[in-house]
Amino acid sequence: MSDTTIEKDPNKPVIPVMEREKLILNNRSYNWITERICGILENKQPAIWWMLFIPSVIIAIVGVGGGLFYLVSTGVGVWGNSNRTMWGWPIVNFVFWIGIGHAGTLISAILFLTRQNWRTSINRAAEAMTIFAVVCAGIYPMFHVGRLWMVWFLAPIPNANAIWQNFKSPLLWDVFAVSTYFTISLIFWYLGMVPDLATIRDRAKPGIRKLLYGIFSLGWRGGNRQWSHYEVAYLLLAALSTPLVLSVHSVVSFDFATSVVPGWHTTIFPPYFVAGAVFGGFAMVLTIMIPARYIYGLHDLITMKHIENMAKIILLTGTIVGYAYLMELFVAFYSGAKYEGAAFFYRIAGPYWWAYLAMMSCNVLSPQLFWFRYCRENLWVVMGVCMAVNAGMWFERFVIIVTTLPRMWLPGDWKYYNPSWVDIMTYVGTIGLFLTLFLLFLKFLPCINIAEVKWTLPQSDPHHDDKEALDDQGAESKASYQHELPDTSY
Amino acid sequence: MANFFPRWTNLLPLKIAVCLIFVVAGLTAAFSYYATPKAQRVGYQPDQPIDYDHALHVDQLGMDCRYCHSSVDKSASAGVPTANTCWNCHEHVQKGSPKLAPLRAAMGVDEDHAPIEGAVKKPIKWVRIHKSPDYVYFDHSAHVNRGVSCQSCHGDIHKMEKVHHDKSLSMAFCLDCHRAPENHLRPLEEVYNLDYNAEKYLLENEIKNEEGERVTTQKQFGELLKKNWSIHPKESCATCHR
Amino acid sequence: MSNRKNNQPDSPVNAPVNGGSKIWRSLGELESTERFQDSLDREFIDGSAQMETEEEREVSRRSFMKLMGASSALAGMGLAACRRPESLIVPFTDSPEWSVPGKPVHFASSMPRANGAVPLVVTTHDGRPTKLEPNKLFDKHGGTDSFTQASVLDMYDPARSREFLQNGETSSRAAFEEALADIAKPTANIGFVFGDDQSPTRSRLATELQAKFADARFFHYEPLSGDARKEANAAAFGDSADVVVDFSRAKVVLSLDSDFLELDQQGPVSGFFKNRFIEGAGYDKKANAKAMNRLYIAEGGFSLTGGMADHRLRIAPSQVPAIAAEIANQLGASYTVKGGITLSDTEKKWAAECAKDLKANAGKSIVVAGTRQSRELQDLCIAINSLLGNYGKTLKAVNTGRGKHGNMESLIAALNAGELDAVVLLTPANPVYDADGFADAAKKAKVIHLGLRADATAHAADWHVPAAHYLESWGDARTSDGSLAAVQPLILPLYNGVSEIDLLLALLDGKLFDSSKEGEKTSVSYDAVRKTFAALADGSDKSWLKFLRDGFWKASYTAATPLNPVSSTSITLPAVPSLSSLEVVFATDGSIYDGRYINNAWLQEAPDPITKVCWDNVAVVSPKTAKDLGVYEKILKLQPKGKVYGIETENAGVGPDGEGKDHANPVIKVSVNGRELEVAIMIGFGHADNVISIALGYGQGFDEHDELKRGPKDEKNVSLVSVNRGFNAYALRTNKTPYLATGAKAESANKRYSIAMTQEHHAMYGRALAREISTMEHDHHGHKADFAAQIEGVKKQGMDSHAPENISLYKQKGSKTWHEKAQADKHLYDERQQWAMTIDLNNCIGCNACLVACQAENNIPVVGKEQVAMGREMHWIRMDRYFSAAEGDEDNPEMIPQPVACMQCESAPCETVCPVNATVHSEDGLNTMAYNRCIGTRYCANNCPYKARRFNFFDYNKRNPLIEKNLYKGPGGKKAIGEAPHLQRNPNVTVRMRGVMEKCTYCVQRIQAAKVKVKARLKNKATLAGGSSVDVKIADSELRPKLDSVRVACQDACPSSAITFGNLQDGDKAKVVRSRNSARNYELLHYIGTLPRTTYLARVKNPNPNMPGAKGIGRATINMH
Amino acid sequence: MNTKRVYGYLAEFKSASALYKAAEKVRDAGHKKWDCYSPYPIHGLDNAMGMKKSILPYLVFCGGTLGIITAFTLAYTTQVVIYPTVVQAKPTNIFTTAAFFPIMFELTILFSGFTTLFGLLALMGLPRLNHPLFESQQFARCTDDGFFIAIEARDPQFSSEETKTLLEDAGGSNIELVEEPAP
Repeated sequence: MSDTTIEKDPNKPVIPVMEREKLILNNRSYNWITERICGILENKQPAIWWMLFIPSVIIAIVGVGGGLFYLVSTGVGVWGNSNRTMWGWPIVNFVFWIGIGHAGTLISAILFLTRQNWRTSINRAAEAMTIFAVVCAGIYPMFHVGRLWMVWFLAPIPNANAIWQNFKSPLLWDVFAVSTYFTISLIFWYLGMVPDLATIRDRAKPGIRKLLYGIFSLGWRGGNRQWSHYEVAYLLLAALSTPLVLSVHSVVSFDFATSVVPGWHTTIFPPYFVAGAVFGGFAMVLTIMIPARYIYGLHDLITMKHIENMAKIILLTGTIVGYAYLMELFVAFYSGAKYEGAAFFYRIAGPYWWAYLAMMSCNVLSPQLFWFRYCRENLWVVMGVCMAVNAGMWFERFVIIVTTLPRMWLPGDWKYYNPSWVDIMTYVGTIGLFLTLFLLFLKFLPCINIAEVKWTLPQSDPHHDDKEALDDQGAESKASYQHELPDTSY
Repeated sequence: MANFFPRWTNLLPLKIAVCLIFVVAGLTAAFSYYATPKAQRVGYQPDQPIDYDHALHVDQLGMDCRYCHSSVDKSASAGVPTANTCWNCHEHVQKGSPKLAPLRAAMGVDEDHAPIEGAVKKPIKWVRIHKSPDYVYFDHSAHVNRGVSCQSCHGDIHKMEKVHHDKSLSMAFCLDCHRAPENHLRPLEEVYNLDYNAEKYLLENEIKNEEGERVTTQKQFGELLKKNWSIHPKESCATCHR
Repeated sequence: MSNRKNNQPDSPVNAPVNGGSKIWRSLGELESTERFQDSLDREFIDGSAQMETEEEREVSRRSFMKLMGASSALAGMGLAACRRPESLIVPFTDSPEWSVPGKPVHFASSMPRANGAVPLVVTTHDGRPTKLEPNKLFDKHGGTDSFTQASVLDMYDPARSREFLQNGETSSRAAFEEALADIAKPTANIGFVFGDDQSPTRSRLATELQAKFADARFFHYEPLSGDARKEANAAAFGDSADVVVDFSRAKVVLSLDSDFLELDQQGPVSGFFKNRFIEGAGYDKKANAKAMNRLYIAEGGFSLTGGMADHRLRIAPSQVPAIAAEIANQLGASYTVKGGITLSDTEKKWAAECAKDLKANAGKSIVVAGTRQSRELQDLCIAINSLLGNYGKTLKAVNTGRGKHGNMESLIAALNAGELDAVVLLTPANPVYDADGFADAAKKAKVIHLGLRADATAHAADWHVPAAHYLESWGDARTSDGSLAAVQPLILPLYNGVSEIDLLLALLDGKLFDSSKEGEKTSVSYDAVRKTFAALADGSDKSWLKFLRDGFWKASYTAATPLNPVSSTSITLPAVPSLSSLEVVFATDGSIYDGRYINNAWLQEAPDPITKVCWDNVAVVSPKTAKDLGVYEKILKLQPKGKVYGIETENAGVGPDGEGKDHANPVIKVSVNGRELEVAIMIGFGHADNVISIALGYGQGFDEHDELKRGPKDEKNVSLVSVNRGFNAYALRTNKTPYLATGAKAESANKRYSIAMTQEHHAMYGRALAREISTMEHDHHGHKADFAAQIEGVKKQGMDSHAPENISLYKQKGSKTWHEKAQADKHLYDERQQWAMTIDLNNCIGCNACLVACQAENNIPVVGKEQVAMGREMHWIRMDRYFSAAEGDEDNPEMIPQPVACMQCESAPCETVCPVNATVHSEDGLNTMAYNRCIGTRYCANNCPYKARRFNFFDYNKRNPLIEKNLYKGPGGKKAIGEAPHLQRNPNVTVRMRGVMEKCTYCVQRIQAAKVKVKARLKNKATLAGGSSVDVKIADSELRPKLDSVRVACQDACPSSAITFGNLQDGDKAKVVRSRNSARNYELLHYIGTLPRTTYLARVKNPNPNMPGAKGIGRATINMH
Repeated sequence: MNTKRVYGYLAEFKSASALYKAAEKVRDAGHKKWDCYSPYPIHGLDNAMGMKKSILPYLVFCGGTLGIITAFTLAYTTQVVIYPTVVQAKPTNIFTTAAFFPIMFELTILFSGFTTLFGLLALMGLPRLNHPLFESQQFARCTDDGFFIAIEARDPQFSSEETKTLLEDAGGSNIELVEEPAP
């Protein structure tokens, strides 16, 4: 079936209405969308894909594979940690990746609940990013322990020793939170993909592709009796994920907030971590989506509107984070607790002042550019800021962990911390791993939610044709579900 | 176009799911049984250089545990008899028995117990049966001196012609007793009496508890002893791990 | 495997004096039939047969390892494997005396030392000596220092000398015996060089030797012996006279550059510390400032004694006599000082007031001079003391009866003059390395060297004889007060070494005793020692047994009659050191003494008490001098200030030397006595200007890995432990300048040398951690506080002055915040025992005795320099020490040590965060650590405010951390399994594997042992009662360990009885409870509310109000809030 | 020879609106066993088809409840009943429950999530890889841009003629009788 463009009747009176910005430009047809998105994984990948993929794989294997093998065979000592700084880079990276892993589910879930329809173009990629980020994150706490082979002690399974876990430990909460988060995100992501997998299946020639996509699309038929359940399920998952997202990073923050360490022991941590996570997550989404958009020519699907909205969220969350930073300082000063004050003093002025400076400028200052429409619309600026934020979020964790531990309570044990080359190698390795997984995702899975994007097209409205009678550009461009739902897109 | 997947594939997922459930359940069951000390240790019955017969010595000849395991009530380790402990009797008993060749070698004597010139005494190498891990510090004296019998952990040694590992001796095993010692406590005089039977003992000697009613079962008896001897077994790590 | 004899000592401490043993032995000796001899000789090897597995064979180089008749004996040889291999139990054929499988046996022995033997109680497990404790029978308050504690490791040192060496080449025992035969001709001129320790048997043999070898000459030499003092004493009190100091009687002590509390001991120090307790040694009196003695010191660089001092005068050591003279003059003498310093008014006042104080306490005072200080000072010291009439009261001049021996100078002279055919070196020193000029002179005679280490001398000598460690050999010694001390072997010589007495006997009767040969009697030196004892004490078996059992025999030197101390009344001093002519002080090293302990990994890793440097020595200079030398641009401040975004503020930034693994100090080139040395330099707070103190003993050999490319050089003289360690200050030292050399030059060498420190920040930064008060009234902006008020104020120093009381939501029974409403299960709280510890900072001097004792007791691994630099040292006790400058002069800071170990918090932050319940609270108030449950998340350590937890980042116990980069080779690294030090392990403590957390456990193994012991009381009671045990009732109170009977390792070792440990349930009867009730008692970081069970008692300074700067003393923390 | 089994009629509609109207017609015609197929969920089609609301939410609620109970039981029994341990002087009784909340929450979510997944699959009758509709050539486009209505032969109202005309009247184009090979 061809393009459904609406030819107008010249005798009809024109009622002038403000043109409403469209989510999908140029009145694309269903088929165009299908072609465009499936094309990405049906056609050969552009050279740039290989140019990114091959190095990523190598880095991942050497960094993660090699690094961890050396670590396990030799001992945690190959990392830079010491009796003074028991948690160094590994936990910094863990929190960093977990943070990144928050945008995806958040975009899908919260924006879905709040009927932000612009999410449809980006949520799939964002969710994928979540999964991969959590995979990277999970590596650290796991390999960070001294006796990897005893890690099963963390699982509450009956044993001959008749001894159990300590359910009061934030670390155990963390184990549960992160694994739950990973599972739910995976389910959410996969369910969302089923109809699209079916699309690919139906386009595929009989063969291995058809077999695999066939299996993973579970025999989806797109009947309304499936759709109605499907939508309820999706709504439920969204409703479950939203508090989950908030909880997970709160629990991660408990690792610090429930301790007695000066500079960690603060009630502001949960909200501040969550905001930070959203902040960093969105930045990461943009950092990977902007190039993807360019490479695969998705300009009509991922419009400036999307990018601008995300820029606004970054601005908002960035400001929240900035507020948290300042609030910490104020509380430390106001509490009059010498040790608390000192902890923050050493963050700002101690041996790691540069980290604090980097954090502040990247996380608090750089997003302020987004006050200006120009900066929100100039992709180079957006890209730049997002890069800065990514770095800044890493530094935030560095500041929290590495600058606090070497200057804690007793000056007698103060000692500078340096990461080892293995630390660095492993971190770079996880970046490689992340890219590898994401590139594979682009190659084999629909990176944009086909069904939902079609859903946002004007003609998807069942009453679309009726309204052809009164020729109302505004109305027609605005699908009926948008009449009925609370309109909060701007 | 025809269906890509044949019709039988429709039930396949279900079948796979069911199989998985069974496999996983089976593996868990197998692991949780075979990977426990119970399955690993109980029944371990190695050959000894001299097939020493506890049944004979203890049950028939009525020797006391402490004759050979002399440090059981003094030290953490019960101690394995030195060769000359055996020699005390076997210098005269069972002279020249082939079974005792290792003992004679240890004492550096020949068949008719004449010392061999310049013989190097070869100690008897017993094979260890009960062994707690290196990080477990079990103290025999602490237990036997508080009314816990050898039997509680080693089983009916006195009936064993060839000793085997009788109880699991897993941490859970220890905890069971530490949590409910009353099931094992017995009068100090009876600790080394492996034929002891609580009910029988209580029939023979009349024992009353605070309330003045007669104690008849091990449990009540244990409770009484626990109270009299103020026994509070510990469950904290440092009790056994240092 | 060769047969060997039972060389167990006769009678253990924990045996009855006239025990059955006596009979058993005498019976045996009576009918010394072949059979009996066999059993006596052979049972041990029999027991030991062959090793079972490759590993076990490695584990024990020697048979005795298999002496364990017991199952538990192998425990602690590494964490368990999950599936056990078939293991064997090999009992003795005949069970040896005293041995109850799994029970340690304690024997009394003693360690011969130059400043008097240290009576010890040695713990042996299955024939392996594992731990040394002070012999409390001899001195109730006595302790041991780190050297003594660590000496047990020396015995197991795998690098110990095992071979006879001829001209540095491996030779054989037989060859040596031949050589000995033709050296030891009666006509030969043989020179015997002894150490400074006193051994009656040796003295007796010396006379016999004199008789045999008419021309034999005797010398004594130790590099730090200090001939000046000996000469001065000889001049004053006659030959071989010495002065024993008795601090217990002294109210005022003046130390003239003497570290008499640690490295320069001149008498038992327990007396001094007894007078430091202001509430009495038992904390049973009311705090009374009068009860406290007062310590003045004039010294160059900080010493531990200087840290204790109430008044410390910072002055170049060469100028100390000036002060002494001033004081003497104040006391009525008339000395004129030529050259040297002109005392400033403050210094004059200092001397005057000090003199006044001394005078006021005439007869109750002591003046001690640094052993190696100049003759002038020694004479001055004697003069002052006699002016004060201290001799016969606080000072005892005694005749040690050593006889007139030559010293190194005369030895070298004799050698050069060719008066000696042979020299027998029996001194623990290493003269080729540490005596200037000996190496060349020695070429002129045959040199026989007896030593534990194959060191420079061993390789240079014609013959080197591997020595037996004192724990392996029979001998005797004299304590500082002249009592006889027994030296008993706890084990056969590991490497078949020869004891000093064995060698002397060999020279006498030409037959060298071989402990490994069959059919010999126990030991020839045994007889020799007994003979001596019979002569000195009495010959009866009873007293001999008592001697061996107690480890000492009370006796004393004969008092020496004071000749009239004539001495020149005019003193000439070298010029005051200046930048152009610096003063170099050859300091005694806090870790390896004079270099003899350089192979001892424990001592090497123990941080220097003052500089906190491990594994190296450094040249210490004052901040000002450092700047003047152009090494640092600006003076390194004690509490550095830094610019924070333009604002100048106090800031513990990273110093110019870097921190952690980057820490590298600048290297300077020192030239003096026409020699040069490149040495790393370090800022020493409170150090005299233009003075460079360099500790002796390091730099004995280097290999290709050396950081400064000094190697390979003398590689064969050193072991893995001692290679590439520090800088050899002996190179600068001559016999003329044994202690300090003036006129030195120094310039930057534009190099850096990496330094591993356990503490890199030296100030408290306004945190009232190690608290201090003063007996003197405190006046702070008009707020007056007398002593009593200050004591009351201890708990309110620092944050605690305004932080509100911490109210915990949760309340645990027994905790301060407990109330009956909160239900805690019975099994979580023990009515019988609740353990606690107090550390009295008023007595703690910050030596490393506790630290090393803990290492010995708890199988703590050594990690090596690199790891220490990274902050991965494993010591369970972190010996923090803080400098605090009184307002105004940063140049004269005070030094306050603070040992920090696990505090066993009642509300321990580490516990709640462990996800696997590996560290939970025990019912008796311990914060237990189950190594086998730990997975190593390290969260606990993060959450520990005291940073008292240590993590096994590598398999320090399996992989030898001292081999270059070995730890980082993983499975490829060299294993250390079965190296001799593993035999020192305490079988009652798990040896931790890689990846688990560890920390102080209050020596839980000792606590458990005590608990088990009391469990036997039920049986005893039942037995006594007769009848059925059922009717026996035993109360909780009866099952409580005996009052103060549980003593932890650090407490036992502490020479100043600063550590008190005990059971809170004992109430006031327990010393620990009384000390906790002292007003000086405070909790470290009280305001977090961790309720630590280990608490500190604030330090009290006892300044003389009239002294200059007295106001500022004892004020380290008092104004903090 | 292979007999074929009739599945039903499949008709295509040109747009969502068309499908919507057609659905209403079919519903009014009283058909039961039929369904509308579209590449994306069409809003309001449930009413147009006269379907009931999904029961999934109730299942998920049960799942969640099970989760929270599991978590609490696990934590409480192990920490208070079986092996109470004192950590940081915290109580070993019911008052310690506060510390269990995070895990109780997480398990609630986890269990709900799983119930959603498996509940959904059950309700949708998936996975089902083989379906008669896949026999139809044109049906493949339903996941792209096709809108279809299929009325099954099992439907009581089904009759080869009327159904066909019904679909034609509803505006269905290229109407096809879908058959599958008999088993």
